[in-house]
Amino acid sequence: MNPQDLLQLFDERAIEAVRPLLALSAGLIILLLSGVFDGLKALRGPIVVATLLFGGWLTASNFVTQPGVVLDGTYSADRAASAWGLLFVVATLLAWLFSHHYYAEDERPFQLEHDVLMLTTPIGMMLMGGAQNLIVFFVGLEILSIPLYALASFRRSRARSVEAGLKYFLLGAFAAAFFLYGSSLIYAATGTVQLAEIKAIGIHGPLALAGVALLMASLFFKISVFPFHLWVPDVYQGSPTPVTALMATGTKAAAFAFLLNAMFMLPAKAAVLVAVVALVTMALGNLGALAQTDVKRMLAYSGIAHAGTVLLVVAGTLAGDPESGGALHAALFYMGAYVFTAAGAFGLLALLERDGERFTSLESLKGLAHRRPVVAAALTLFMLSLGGIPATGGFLGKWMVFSSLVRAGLIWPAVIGALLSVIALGYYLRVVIAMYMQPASDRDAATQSVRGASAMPATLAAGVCAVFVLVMGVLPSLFLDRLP
Amino acid sequence: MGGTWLLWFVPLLPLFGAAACGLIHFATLAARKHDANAKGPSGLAPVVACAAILGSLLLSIAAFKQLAGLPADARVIESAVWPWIHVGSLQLDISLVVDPLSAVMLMVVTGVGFLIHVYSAGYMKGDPGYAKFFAYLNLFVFSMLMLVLSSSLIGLFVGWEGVGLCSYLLIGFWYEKGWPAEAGQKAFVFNRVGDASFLIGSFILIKLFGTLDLSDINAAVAGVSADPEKAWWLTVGALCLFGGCTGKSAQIPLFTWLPDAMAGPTPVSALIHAATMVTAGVYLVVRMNPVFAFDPTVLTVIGTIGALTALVGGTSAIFQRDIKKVLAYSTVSQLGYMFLGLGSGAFAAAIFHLVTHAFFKGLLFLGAGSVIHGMHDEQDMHKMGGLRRHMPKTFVTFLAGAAALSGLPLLSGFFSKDEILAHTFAHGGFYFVLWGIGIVTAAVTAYYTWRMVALTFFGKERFDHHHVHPHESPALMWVPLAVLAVLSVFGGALGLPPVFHVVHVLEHWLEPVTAPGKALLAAHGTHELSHAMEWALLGLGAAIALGFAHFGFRTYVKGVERDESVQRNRPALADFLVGAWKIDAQYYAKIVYPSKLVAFVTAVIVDQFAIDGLVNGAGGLATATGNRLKLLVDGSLKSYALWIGAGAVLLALLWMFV
Amino acid sequence: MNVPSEHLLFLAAGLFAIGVLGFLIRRNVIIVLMCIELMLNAANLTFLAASRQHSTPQVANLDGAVFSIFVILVAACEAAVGLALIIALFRLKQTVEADSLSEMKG
Amino acid sequence: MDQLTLITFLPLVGALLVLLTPASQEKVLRAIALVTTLVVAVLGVRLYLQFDGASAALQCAVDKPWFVLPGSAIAVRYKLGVDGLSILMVVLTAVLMPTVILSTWGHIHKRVKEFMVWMLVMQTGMLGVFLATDLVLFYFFWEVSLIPLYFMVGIWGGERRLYATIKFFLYTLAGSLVMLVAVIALIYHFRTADIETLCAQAGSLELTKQLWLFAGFALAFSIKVPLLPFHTWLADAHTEAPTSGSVVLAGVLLKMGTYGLLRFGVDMFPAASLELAPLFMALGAVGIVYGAFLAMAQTDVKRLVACSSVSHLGYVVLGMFALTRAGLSGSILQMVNHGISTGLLFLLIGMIYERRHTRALDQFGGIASTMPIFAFFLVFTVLSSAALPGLNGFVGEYLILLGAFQAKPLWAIIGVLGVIFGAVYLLVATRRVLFGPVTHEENKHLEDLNVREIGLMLPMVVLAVWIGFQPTPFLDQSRGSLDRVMKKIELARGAQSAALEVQPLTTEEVVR
Repeated sequence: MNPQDLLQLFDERAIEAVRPLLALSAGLIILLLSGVFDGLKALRGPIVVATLLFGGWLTASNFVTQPGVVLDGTYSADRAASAWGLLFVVATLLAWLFSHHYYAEDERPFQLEHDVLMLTTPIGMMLMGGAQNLIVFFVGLEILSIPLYALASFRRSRARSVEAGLKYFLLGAFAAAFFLYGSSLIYAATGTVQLAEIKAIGIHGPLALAGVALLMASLFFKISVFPFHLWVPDVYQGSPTPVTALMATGTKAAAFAFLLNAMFMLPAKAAVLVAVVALVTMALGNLGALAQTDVKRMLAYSGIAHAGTVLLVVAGTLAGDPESGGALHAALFYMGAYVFTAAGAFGLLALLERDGERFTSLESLKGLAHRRPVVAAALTLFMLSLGGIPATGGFLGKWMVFSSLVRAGLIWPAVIGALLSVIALGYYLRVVIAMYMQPASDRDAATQSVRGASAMPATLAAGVCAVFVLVMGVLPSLFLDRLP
Repeated sequence: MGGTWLLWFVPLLPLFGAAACGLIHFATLAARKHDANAKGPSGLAPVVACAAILGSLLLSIAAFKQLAGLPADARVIESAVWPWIHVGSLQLDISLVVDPLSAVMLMVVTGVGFLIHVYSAGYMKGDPGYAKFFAYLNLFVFSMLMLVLSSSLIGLFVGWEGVGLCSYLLIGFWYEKGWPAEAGQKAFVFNRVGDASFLIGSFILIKLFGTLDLSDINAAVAGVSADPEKAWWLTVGALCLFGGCTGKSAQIPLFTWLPDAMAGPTPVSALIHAATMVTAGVYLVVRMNPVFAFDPTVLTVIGTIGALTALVGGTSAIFQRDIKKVLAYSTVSQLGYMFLGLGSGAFAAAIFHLVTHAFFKGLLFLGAGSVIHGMHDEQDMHKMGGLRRHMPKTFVTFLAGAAALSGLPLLSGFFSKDEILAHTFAHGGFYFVLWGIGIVTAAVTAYYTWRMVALTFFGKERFDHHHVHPHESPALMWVPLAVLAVLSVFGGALGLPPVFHVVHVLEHWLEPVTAPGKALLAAHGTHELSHAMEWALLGLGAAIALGFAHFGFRTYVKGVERDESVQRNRPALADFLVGAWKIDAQYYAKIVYPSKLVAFVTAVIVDQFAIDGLVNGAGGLATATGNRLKLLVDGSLKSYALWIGAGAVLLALLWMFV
Repeated sequence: MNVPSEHLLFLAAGLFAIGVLGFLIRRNVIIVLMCIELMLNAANLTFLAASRQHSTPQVANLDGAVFSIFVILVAACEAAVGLALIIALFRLKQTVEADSLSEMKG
Repeated sequence: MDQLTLITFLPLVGALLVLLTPASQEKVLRAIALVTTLVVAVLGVRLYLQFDGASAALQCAVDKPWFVLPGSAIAVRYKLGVDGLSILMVVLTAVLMPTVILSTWGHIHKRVKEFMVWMLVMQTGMLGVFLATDLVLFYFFWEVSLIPLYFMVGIWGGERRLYATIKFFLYTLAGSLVMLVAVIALIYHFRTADIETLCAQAGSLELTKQLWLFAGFALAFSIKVPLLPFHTWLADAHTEAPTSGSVVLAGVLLKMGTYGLLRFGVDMFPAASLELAPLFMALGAVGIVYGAFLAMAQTDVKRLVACSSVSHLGYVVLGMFALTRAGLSGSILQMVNHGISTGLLFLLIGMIYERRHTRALDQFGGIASTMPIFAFFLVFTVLSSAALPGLNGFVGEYLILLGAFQAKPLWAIIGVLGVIFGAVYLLVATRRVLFGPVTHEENKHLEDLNVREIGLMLPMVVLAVWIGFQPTPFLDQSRGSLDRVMKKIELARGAQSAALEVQPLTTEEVVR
């Protein structure tokens, strides 16, 4: 590999494809440098926003120009990958806005480190989204996960945060090891790590199958699907809420992006198995959430259920969904709606949670409609969207997932899935009931919420989420026409 | 007056009257809001009400005259048609028609109705709901006129349920006392049971003839005999319609509401439960005589039920202590006679008895009302006696009515009842049994009628003189009594038996209406009576009437010893008869209480426990499994990792081997 | 003579199994961290064995080797972050028991 | 701005106006709500007068692009239209609302602003359901119209309001989610979401597929109607809802179920509905008697009226699935009649509740002597509800029972039993409330209905008498559409009987 090959590798198209990653990395470095000189500390916020917006703009332009598969087939920047990329940038931006002024005094000096870590995650996600090569995916996976391990335990003074961080780290590493060993077995069987080539050679023999199984296990871990989902409630509840928002939206989307690319590895007859796993995940997620009293932990369980719902799309494709891009459209729109809804919901929780853990229990939400009518209304909208009620993005997402199932002929899984989301509404409504229909306990009624400038970015982000959720529900053509 | 809207004014005048009285009532209520016992305009109500009925009466007389002028076969006056329900091919319209039958009914309803309105003006004076009473009374006459005049079954049904409603409102007029409201409700429910069967009958007629227009149906009946399946439906339809009649005219299964209906004011009993509403069933059968005459078994059923009702009604009246209860059971009995007449195909005779019954029963009720009025609302005959000296006018008119009711010779009751018995006898075969029952009931009727007269007007004055000072009723009340007395005595002229070689006025008059039914019956054999047999029957009837009347009068003229002795040594019999053969008690035991139990079972066991249990169970199951699943997430790192490892191995195995 | 790749693959599988069992059994978090390293190295071994197996004298299939370099790189980062977390845990709970990480449940 | 979009979204505009005014000025809030509903009522009446009953086509149709489903390129459009099947319900929704808003003066005193917002949003949802002629738009309004009532019962309801509102919401939602799968299957099979084309083509499906799709739709609508086994939510929802909420729930929301059965059951899948007609007639007829017995055993007067709704809607279903001309037009008219009579009953119960703050039957007695005007209205409404000829209830019930008799005499006879039991429980309740001596001290000095209360009931009383005396103009509004539906049913019946005769041909048929 001499320099000429290197230059030849990085031809004009490759540069264009990789530009967003480069932009984000540059921004990251500038952010790091800003930490060195005291004078530049104030610039922290604007740098983060600028980097993310610029990165987002570049991804959007890739969406239009479609550079396609570059760098010797290892990374693609086609419309799908760019769309996912856009989603990752948005998820990170929302999470960052909600983390603004979220931390108490003892963590505030480390705010810069927090932003640096948070800014690296979109790079990892984009790599995962566009990866056409196992190595690229693995690198992306680690670039995403390692900062999240650190972010999860960011509030060192709280035992829960450290516990969440460590749990996430250990199990994450464990799963990453599974991924590695799986891909090594696949490599042993097929001799290549390029997805395209693996596809050409096909998955035959016990070695390859075992490899795919391990690989899928780690992906299912990341998506938090049935046997691998147990870590989610503890980690989501323990880590700081903006980080949870990022985890719930960003990581899931990235894992799904890759799963859709790697779906060819699954044998067709696995469709029923995947459908069963998906339905069991939905059931466990919804039923588990029903038993929760803490809203944040409940939203964690609901995240598991939504992961199950999106997995149904994979089952649909395996069962032979006639529509070519069916799975991609459904997953992309569903995750799009889910990103705005979940980020919004977690964001509002973060907003309410200013002073300690007390605010995320259902008990403390009682009578919120009187104290904070706008926040209550937005949270109700998010709950309805999570439940999939029309006039919200969630409904159309659910519609497209079920239609991919129905087109593939899996009628009964669709009906069971539909009925499971009735259970989901059982606990989403509980939040609405607490806010609107139950009187506030006197202790909560007394506390005055934190007003003032510091809450401005968070309310802005929540507002953006609410608008997007509504627009995706009422005027979906803006998004549907642009799906790849 | 044909085809014009004028005929509509016959029923509409009472409707406007009712509306006016309603407004007057609300005006009095408003006036009474400021000053508690203000009279307000309620005095105006009787005038408006009586004027409305009088207008209707005059129009009816005009219609009657115009009808009489028309040739025999074309005696029909039709009114403009009100298009009611038009759905696809089905046309259900309401239009009024005056033909000989409805003309007769018209005269009875408006005539007797007017007299009763005048009487009520006096009887109800001073009652807080004075105007409301006249509003209901007028509304009743409107409904009855709709029932009698309407040319289609659907219009008839409007009147049919309308009278049921008014009887509910009027029985429960003094609702503050509580039990009249229950009596009213009982009456309405019994009527509703009958109406349900009536509805099914109307559906069958639509199924067979596609229309509910009575004249079309009567004409089309002949064509049904060809198709056996249609014939079966027509029989079932006729029986269903008759089911409706039993509800309205208080026949065997559905008659127990009539005695309780005495809870209403007496003019109500006179008008509704003697003269008009209860005769609706008879009118319906005569109006649709071809439908009923088509299958002889239907007439047999009608006849049997009529006879049995007569027997039960008559025997139940014997030991009643309440004067109005005696008359109520007597009405049930006399209605049984009318249906017996219909059963034996004597449509004209049934109508004849209906008319005469309206006269003398109306008279008796009003007389009883005047007695009660005089005795300050005392209705128990054991606390009366010797009133003939205090109320001479009421006494004389009451006597005429009682004589007519008991069938003393030459009076209206005698001729109408015996004509029915003659026709039943002529029918022969099974009808002999019915004739026997009829004769026994005639005897019983005479007995209880003169028992009543004796206990009320003769014998020792058994009331406490300090509180009760019986006095004669005002002119407003005894004048109608006098008019009705005259009609009861000379009413017989309407239908003298053929033996007298004088034309039977009513039979001749109703010929065009009853002809189709008679023709169908003739197909199953005609029944003629020789003159000798007729004289024998007339003699027998007169003898029984006179004998038992004397027997009844003699035993009770001295006082109530006979009642007390029966009460003492034969209490079971007395109780059995007073309770109308315990039929009502059976209804409560067999139907009312079990239905309450079923209601309880459905509401608590089936609904709350079973179905709702399932629903709540599903919810509970979800939360329960949720709680159990929660334990799966036990917080320990090890178990999570175990699940991950096991999951990966599971996936691998499944893919390799499935 | 060089060792046939099947043997290497079995060795790696054994190593991986030991790593997984160690993760599940051992109570000390540091030992658990080491077990993860063990699993990663098992993957490395498989990669290299496969790389050797698939490369022919003329064309060298070096994908495996490149992958193992990245694995080593990532293992290092993970170890760094992992140890930092363990120190934070120790500062809070004065213990490195894995079972102490069960404050949140249900 | 075309007529139907205006009438559907005007309430939403009113809701926004209410949102903008500060919560303190209750008078202004109520005024805005009342004015908006009055304008919508006027528009509704204008629509009714313009409507040509003879034509079966969708009138004043609106058709604008909304969004395109990716991949299969199925165009989901914003389509509104009204035809014979929905005109009466649209007008009832429009006309009923001012009365409902006016009735809130009496019983809604806290959080008035939110209540008015939810009430207006609900009206948009309801009108949308009846007017939507695009399947996705219909489903959109169908679920959105659930939310306002959920809040109304939950916030302004009685003691067990939370239990009642969760139960009602999840129960109805479960049904509509199963329907979602059927909707998706139907749309992707025929590649279109337009109800009119679906109605035309759905008949072509083979029978088992039609039965499954029909079952999916019918489940959601049977829960909403509510048909017999799915009715347990209704009593709780009614008892705990505020008066105006109950009136709207009984008056319009339940009819969305029967309208759905008509549009998506009988009209869309004639063959399947023919196949399942006996079952639905049985459920309807048994529902009538079951509802009557339920009502007899109630001690809470509002729960009693709720159970009577189960009985009344049993009639509608009985008539509809008789699949005869009389049955169908009777069931459409009965939807309106039930809205009027039960709406009035709930208003009256609300008025007595505002005075006595109790709904237990044994707390009343002798009210007629202290409140004669109230007594008059209650007796009038009971008679309209017990189908007295001359009032609105009778026309609907007579046609339904006649239609049912022409199809299956057995179920018609059981239905006629309902006439008796209906009279029994209504009269017993009236007697226990109105008649008899005044036993309770509080009942002695209750002040009678004031002008507002009488005023808000007058339009419905006039409507009841008008439908009672002259039902034909109301029946004729659905003449065109019903003839179309009947033709489809006759076609299906022909096909069904042809299918039955598939056995070996008899000799003379061969010869011929």
